[in-house]
Amino acid sequence: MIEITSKTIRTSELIDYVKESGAGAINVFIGTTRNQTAGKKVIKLDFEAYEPMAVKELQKIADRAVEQWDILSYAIVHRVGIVEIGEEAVVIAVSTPHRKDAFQACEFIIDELKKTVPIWKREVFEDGDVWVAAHP
Amino acid sequence: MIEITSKTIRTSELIDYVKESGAGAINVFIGTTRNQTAGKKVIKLDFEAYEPMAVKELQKIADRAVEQWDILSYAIVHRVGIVEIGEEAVVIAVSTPHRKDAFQACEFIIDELKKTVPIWKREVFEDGDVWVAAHP
Amino acid sequence: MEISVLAFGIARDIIKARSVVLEVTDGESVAGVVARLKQQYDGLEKLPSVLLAVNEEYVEDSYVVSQGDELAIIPPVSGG
Amino acid sequence: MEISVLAFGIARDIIKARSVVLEVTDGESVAGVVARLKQQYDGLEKLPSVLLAVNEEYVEDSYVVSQGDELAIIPPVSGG
Repeated sequence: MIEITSKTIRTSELIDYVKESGAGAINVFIGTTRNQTAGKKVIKLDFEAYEPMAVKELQKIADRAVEQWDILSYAIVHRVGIVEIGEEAVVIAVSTPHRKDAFQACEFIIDELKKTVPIWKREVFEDGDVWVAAHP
Repeated sequence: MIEITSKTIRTSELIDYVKESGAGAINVFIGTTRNQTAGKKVIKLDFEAYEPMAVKELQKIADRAVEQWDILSYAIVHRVGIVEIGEEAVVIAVSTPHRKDAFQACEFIIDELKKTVPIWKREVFEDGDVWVAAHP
Repeated sequence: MEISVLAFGIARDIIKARSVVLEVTDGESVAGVVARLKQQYDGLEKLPSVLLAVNEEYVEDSYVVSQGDELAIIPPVSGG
Repeated sequence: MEISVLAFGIARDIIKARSVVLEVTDGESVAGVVARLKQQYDGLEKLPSVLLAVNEEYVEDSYVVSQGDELAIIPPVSGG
């Protein structure tokens, strides 16, 4: 399951989604909104996506993961719009027969997501805002 | 938080427990009961623990993890008694400022748990049962 | 031919629009379009990277743009 | 002195009891106690490993058992 959503991500529903009777391991990565970056107070985050392309790129990443590891099921959900401090910006859940695969596949997916998926994060401070990674 | 329990593990409560406003990442490992092992159908699992020692050993592992990685909060819960297929036998949740630490610390904890913590798993088949790892 | 280019994130802020219409010559490559956008819009050049997606896919610099392609400026991504 | 030893997992099945009382001589080490348990209970020796915990901690083989210690046979663990 791959989804871009403007609603609160329900992690427990994603875990239930990837549960399989043949699964011995589930690894879940949750990216949450931090209250500070490099010591500066963050008020909230705002995510923008080129949605149809983001879904396609996520699918490519998932397909590559499925080729490399013994994956029974996966769920990748990224939020767009305003995300308050402490809320989930991204949740990835992967179920596998054995745990090593679950850890590796889940980390691969979030690492690749950050490299190629057209989603942009704007950090909102008390005195302004900035698009992350846009400044060398 | 470290706990040995005979009740169903509520993963979402553990995730809520480790959530911190300074956390950018949460990694969760869920060990579930597989319906087969080496091709043989498993009916259910039965876990036994030397409980006070298991808690002490888990605490040592958590302390070592906290020394090695930048951990904001952690929760380690292992179930004892009968665990049905698909149910959680163990759940580990770790929150950190950055994701790499969350993955590494969570994997370290489950790897070490399997090596040193005095908990024993009995696999129950249709035609008998076996203590896992007890046979060379 | 005229072709519209979508802009996201900081690229949208720089261009001050969600999309912009460009005059593209026959046989022009994606690299050419990007170079022209950088000339036209101060600030795009200062970004660590500016990619152009065509029809919701990353393409090689040599890809030749044709009528009906959906172009999009992809500034450095920062999801997750 | 007499000292009771807890048994878990397959060790409990082999010993057929949750605990067993052993006669331990003064100055006897954990290694000695384990060796004696293996002699006494067929099957313990066949396990890939048999450790003895003292007061809920793993100890060195050379640890000398004293009155009041809580001993426990730890067969190969398989949690998780």
